[in-house]
Amino acid sequence: MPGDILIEVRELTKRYGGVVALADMNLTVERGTVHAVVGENGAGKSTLMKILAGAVHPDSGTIKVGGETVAFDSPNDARKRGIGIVYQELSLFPERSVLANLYVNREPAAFGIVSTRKMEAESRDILDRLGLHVEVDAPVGRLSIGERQLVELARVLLEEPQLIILDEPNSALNERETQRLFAVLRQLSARGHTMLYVSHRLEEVFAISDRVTITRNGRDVLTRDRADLTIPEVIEGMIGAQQDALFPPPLPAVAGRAEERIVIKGLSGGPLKDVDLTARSGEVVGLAGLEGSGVSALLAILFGTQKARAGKVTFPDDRGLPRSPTDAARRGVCLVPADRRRNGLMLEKSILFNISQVFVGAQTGGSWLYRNGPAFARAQRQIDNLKIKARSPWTLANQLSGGNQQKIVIGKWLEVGPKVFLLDDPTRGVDVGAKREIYGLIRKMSSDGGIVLFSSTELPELVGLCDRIVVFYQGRIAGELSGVDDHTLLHVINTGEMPAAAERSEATP
Amino acid sequence: MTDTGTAPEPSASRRRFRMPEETGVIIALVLMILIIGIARPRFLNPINLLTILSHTTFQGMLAVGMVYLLAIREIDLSVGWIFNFSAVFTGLLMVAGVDPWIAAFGGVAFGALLGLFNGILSVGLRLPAIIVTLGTYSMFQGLSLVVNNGRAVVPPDQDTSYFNAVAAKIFGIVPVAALVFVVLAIVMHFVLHRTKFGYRVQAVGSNPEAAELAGISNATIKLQTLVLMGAICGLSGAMYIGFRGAIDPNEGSDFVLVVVAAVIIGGTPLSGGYGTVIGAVVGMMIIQVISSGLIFFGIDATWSTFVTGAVIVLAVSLDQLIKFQRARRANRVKLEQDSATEP
Amino acid sequence: MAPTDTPQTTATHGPGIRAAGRATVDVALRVGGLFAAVIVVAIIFIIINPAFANPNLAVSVLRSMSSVAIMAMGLTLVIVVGEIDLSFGAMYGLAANSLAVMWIVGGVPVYLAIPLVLCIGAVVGLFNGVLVTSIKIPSFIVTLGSYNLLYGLSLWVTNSGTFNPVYPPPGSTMDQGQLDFFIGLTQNIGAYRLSIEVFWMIGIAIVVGFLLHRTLFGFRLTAIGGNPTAGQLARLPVKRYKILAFVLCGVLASIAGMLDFSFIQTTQPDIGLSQTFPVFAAVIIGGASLTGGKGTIIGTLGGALLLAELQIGLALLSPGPHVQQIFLGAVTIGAVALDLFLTRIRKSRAA
Amino acid sequence: MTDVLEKGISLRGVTKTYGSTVALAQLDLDLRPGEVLGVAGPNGAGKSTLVRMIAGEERPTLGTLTFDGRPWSPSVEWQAVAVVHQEPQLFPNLTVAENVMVGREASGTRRPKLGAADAAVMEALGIGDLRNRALEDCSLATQQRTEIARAVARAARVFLFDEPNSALTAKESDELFREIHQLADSGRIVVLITHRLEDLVEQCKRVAVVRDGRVRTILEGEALTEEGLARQLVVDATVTVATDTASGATRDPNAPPVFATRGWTLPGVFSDITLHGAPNEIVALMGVEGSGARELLRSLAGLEGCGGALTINGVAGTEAIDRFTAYVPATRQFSLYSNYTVGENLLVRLGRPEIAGAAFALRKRQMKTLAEDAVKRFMVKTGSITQPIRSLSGGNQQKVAIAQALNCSPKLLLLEEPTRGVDIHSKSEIYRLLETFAAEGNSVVMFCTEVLEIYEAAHRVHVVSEGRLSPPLAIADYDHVEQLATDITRLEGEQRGGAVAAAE
Repeated sequence: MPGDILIEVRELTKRYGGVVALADMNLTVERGTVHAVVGENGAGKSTLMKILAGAVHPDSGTIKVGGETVAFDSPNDARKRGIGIVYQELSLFPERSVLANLYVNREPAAFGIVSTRKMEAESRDILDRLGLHVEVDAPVGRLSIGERQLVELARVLLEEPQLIILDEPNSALNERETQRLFAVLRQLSARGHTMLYVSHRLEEVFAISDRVTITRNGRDVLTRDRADLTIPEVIEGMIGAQQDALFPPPLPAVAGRAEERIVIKGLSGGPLKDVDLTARSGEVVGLAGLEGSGVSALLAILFGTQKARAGKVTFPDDRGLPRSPTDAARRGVCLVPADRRRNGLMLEKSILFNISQVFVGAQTGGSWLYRNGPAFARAQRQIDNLKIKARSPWTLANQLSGGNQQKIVIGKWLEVGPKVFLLDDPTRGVDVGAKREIYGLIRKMSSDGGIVLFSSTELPELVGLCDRIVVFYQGRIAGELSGVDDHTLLHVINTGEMPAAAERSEATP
Repeated sequence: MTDTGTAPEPSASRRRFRMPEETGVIIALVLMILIIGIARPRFLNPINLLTILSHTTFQGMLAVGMVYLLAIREIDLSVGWIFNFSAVFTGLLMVAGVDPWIAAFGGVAFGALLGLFNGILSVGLRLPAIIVTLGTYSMFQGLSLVVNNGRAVVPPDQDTSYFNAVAAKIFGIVPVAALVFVVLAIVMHFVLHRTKFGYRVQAVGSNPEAAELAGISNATIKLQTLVLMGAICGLSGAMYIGFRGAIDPNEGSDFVLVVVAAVIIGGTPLSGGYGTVIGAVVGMMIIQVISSGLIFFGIDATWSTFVTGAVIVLAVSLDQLIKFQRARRANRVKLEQDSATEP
Repeated sequence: MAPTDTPQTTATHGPGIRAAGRATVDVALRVGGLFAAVIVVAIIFIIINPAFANPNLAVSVLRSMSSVAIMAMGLTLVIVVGEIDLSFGAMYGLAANSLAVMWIVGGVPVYLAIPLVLCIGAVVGLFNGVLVTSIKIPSFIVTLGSYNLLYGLSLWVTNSGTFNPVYPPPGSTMDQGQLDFFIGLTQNIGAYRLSIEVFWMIGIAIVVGFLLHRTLFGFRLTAIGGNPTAGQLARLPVKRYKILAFVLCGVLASIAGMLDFSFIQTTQPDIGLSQTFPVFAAVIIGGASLTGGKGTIIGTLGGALLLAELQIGLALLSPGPHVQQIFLGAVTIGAVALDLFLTRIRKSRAA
Repeated sequence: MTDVLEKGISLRGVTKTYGSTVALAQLDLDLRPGEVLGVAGPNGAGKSTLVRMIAGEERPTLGTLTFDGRPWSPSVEWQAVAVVHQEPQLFPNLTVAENVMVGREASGTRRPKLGAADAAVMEALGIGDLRNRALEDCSLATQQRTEIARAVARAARVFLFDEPNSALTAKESDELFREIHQLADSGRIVVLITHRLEDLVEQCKRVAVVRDGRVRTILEGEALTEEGLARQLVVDATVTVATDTASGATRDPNAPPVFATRGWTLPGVFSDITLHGAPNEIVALMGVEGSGARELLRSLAGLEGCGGALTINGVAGTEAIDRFTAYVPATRQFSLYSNYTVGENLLVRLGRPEIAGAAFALRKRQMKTLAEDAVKRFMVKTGSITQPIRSLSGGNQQKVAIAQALNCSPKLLLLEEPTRGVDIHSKSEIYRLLETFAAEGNSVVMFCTEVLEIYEAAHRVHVVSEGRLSPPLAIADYDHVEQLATDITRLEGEQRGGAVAAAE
């Protein structure tokens, strides 16, 4: 149904200082529809609405109302064009009466005398329609928030706008009030009002709107009829490939997989002294500690590059510590080293070559031949799987960005399906987008039944990603934390004292 | 080694259309032959060219093995004496009455054993091969000279089938020795590029640390490569004694430098990670063409040493300058990446 | 920077800064061990054959180590800066041969010919150095090339002949004064007939040792060898110093060549070529690392001494002349392996 | 330094080690009767070990304690020392008076009685009226007083107050301090350990700043100000993630820039970059690999052949680069000399006349002094200057790398990812080094890939993307690193978008 177009926004941009709020935003609203604009916080929704309401001037771009290009100099201009906005924050005068609030700045006056009666008569109808049965002379401050919201809406409706903008109107409302507001909105919609509804609450959007525009990073990503959309689709659109949630939540474990575990008992070696630790599949275990605290030694011992002095370790395959990295690689233990350029990659070789490192280099059995065909397929598989940005599998490793290089290092291991993942600061020096993807990967490793030991020098990363954090201090485990904040963790890392054990032990003489 | 970041981007879509790495040296070789040939047409006589090929055989085989060593960032200085010692050993076996064919296999095995000795020392003591082979260079030399008493070993010529076979010419023109050399080169080329072992060799050479952490044991590869090198030296030595019928006490003492020169002219970098067997063969032929070409020009043979040196320097300078040019075009000066590696 | 300390604390260094650390100890151990080995080997020889306890033998060991040591010192400089030189042996030969040709055939006075030969050494070093630093060809290749070039030149200038100033070719006469001067450079003096060549070696060792261990040049040379990239980034004169190291190596090789010529009084085109490996062995035994940044003159001298001792001892002892080669190789590997082994033990103990 | 006090406690060369950890190292301190001595220091600096040492709960591994000039062992004469904790270590079920007497009951068969002296003490402390109240019903202030009374009653001569007022109201702590001063005035030795700078300044005559197991300095008189204390503490405080980046006060926006580029171009990488750095300013360049940020930084160090104009400190061109800049590459592998010791690594960028004299001979003694100074100045934790560089931890190696560059007194310091592979503790120390360096009127430009690093260390950040420089973001404008990260990501995306648009 190609209805007639009420508002058309083209290539709207707006920046505040160095920050871009809108970059090339487009929006088309058809008359008589409820059009929802959704997006994460900071996606540019509010800025767009403020521009439409004339409160903010765009840097460039055009706005057409009913096919006519307009430029709003002030909110009044917008109002004159028939655009009314119900702000997110209430903009009522609590001391003044409902009526006074309804007619702010445009009281119907005859010869300079404000006619309360006329106001009352005019507003009666609208207030009834909204189901707002309040004393119109009472100050707004006495009303409940839900009622105030309706007053605000009434004020806008009084102007008989062509378009009503509702910017997160229910952010302050409770459930009942929201339901009431929604009932009103549906009524209005049924009467043919055009509404632009801004929210990030998707259930509501789906409940009320006809059409949905998804925004992200100051752009419109997609506009479609509600009926053609599902909530997951909208979420994906809002978040994009770059999830704004930096740390993905744990994924549900793949069903039917038995729990596997590494059990470390009394392990000593390097700086490590008598370490006991158990890591299970399906969880991400963070390892934290200052340099020399034993974190890197633990990873090295588990991977077989360093020898343990004492202790017993049981791997998922019921065997002990690997004798060498080769042994480790063959037994499905993988290490993503901290310095990938030095320890993880062959920079002058192609992606294809690098992805084959473990598969061809470490695995026994199979053909003694190394053929380009299967190697190509492996590389292509990991490029697709990990979304490595590269022209082709022949691209040399040193032509890639840090994040993509790290993905290769991970990909070469995924190709052999390891059971144990030892990750040593895997996101160092990669950009935020790639970090997110790597976090996602780590989550996936663990939900796929991998045992993940994750070490990092970035506290937020440990706190955000790990299910529990084991803190090492001077070769011993100082304690295990989960759900802590950066500062607590920092304290433990630096002092080796657990927060609970912080009280003093001096005895009174 | 210096232009890590500026290596030519593999052509946009498919790599197979790329020119082989060896194109440059092959063109150089052909040009050189043509230039000499135009001036002295006699030089182009196929028999002459095949003779040149057969002259490169024994050192050329060593060069083929050396490619593997340079590819894993190692070098074997003792090849000349492994060659000599294996030849002496083969000769002595023959003198002792062993069947020449069996003696020849014995020579190959003996070479492999010497290689194993290098490998065990290098891996066991965790020393770079250059140091170990600097030592074994002297040791093998001394042992060989002790064994042959400093005199040439001349096997008896009772059973000549082996000698005839090695020195034979198929169709009267293609020397068997050269044929063996070519077959070896092709096999070794295939091994380097199409087998797991070859892959591992390249991986270890590209980045030993990364390879180790990916489960490729540097020690194993190094040991295997050194044994392979030894076996090839043994093969070369055993064939040499069949070809020449005798082995001089000092034959092979100056091989190593020529062999390394050929490999380098062929385009295998000292920094490892990559090797070209074809290049090494062509490099060896370039050296040989020069020294025979000089004879055709009537220049004293003593000059061939000088010219070999000049060619090494020129060839590598040229290669380096071309890389520079590329780098300048890309407007980048990259740092030497491999500066801070310790043994 | 940091706030001023009150007198309360300035006086204490606490445990923070101690005078001697492990690095110095390492070098001391290394050199000490080497000379201990020299003594042990000497004792073994004497036990096997008491006739070896003979000062004349010691003198001849010193003499035979001299030219090796002089070349090895040059090579040490090059190896310390992280490069390698294969051409010094050929330079040694070229020096002797060109001196012979200039002086005996060309009639150039020896007083003039010697500086000219030194210049040739410097030019060869310059050639190596410039190719290595400016065109960035690995020094292994450059000097492999110049090895062949120089040997070729030797063949050319001598026309594959041999020379002896005492028995000049027919038709040319030698000035007796020049001859005496030249031979006097290395004549044997004193009761034990100690060659002056040994004093040359000691003098050069003092100069080069000072240069390497006590001057800014040596300090930076070692730094560059340890990490050329860092040197470049820190704006140390990397190129200049590398070239200088090659030049010094060339000059020292030509000095060694001329001194040996003076002592032996005869040259062939291929002399010196066989020196390449023993000299390398001496430097490596002396504790220099082929990766650069490590090496001492005293160690190199010790290495040369040990080799000369073994060579002469074994030559006199063994039934065949070639057994010494076997020992030479074994000692080279053994010395480096022992060094590495001790370092590893120390490291693991420290950890 | 070796003479000990005739009156009071002297600690001389006190060292305490736990295994390989050194808690106190050669600590010297005098406690004089009649004055309140403050002790301040970051956590883990050895403060609490010091307190335990004086209280007799720990014995020194090395060194001596003397009391009135005689060797003294508080663990034997523990009666002489009283420690008043933040949370008093008393018996809540007993009354105030009983608490004062606890410990004396064993002296006789009968229940002890409150003596007149005890009563006087309690009266003096203002808890006389409360003597029969159960302690658990008393306020914290009263509990603390009880504890003081207890100590006074058993004739303690040394009073250690460990964070005594952190749980008290302002009025209560005023009263507490009055009593503390009374104790001091009566000739007792009083030590106040607290984090509150204002208390230290107001209540103490001298304040000892303890760091790295040593008395770093003693402030008194004029020097004893909050600011002075803060400076002393902060120079080596344990890590705080949110380092104060608001030190912009010292920067004068009108000061002539330390360096400025115009039309700075590296074909194919970046073009027409205008960048400048004010004195005292740390500028960060952020960008992913291939964005041109790294190359831009390296170009300022003269490592890329660039077009355009560069002025540093009023001098233009390559001469300026040679004279005034120092560059620290991202990997330590490219700045440290593994064959060199810590000391030699620190000095390697120097030349004549700093470390060499006539005939380029090295001045070994001077080198030693210089290296030792540098170790202290740059807080490098090393056993000796002749230790191999590899024996240091990564963080300390990085400090050496930076110190090496700072040693040749540049005006413009160029750093690539200065804290890559460094643990949290060293990170903050490195940030502090940079801050200090900048505060001397120099400029720092660093290339970073971590937002956190920028947030903590820089004053201003430019995002580089597709070879173009974004408008700057001032770090002081941000309260949270997340905000900064969001804006940086946005700038980056926008610029890339812009570049694509420009290309189309």
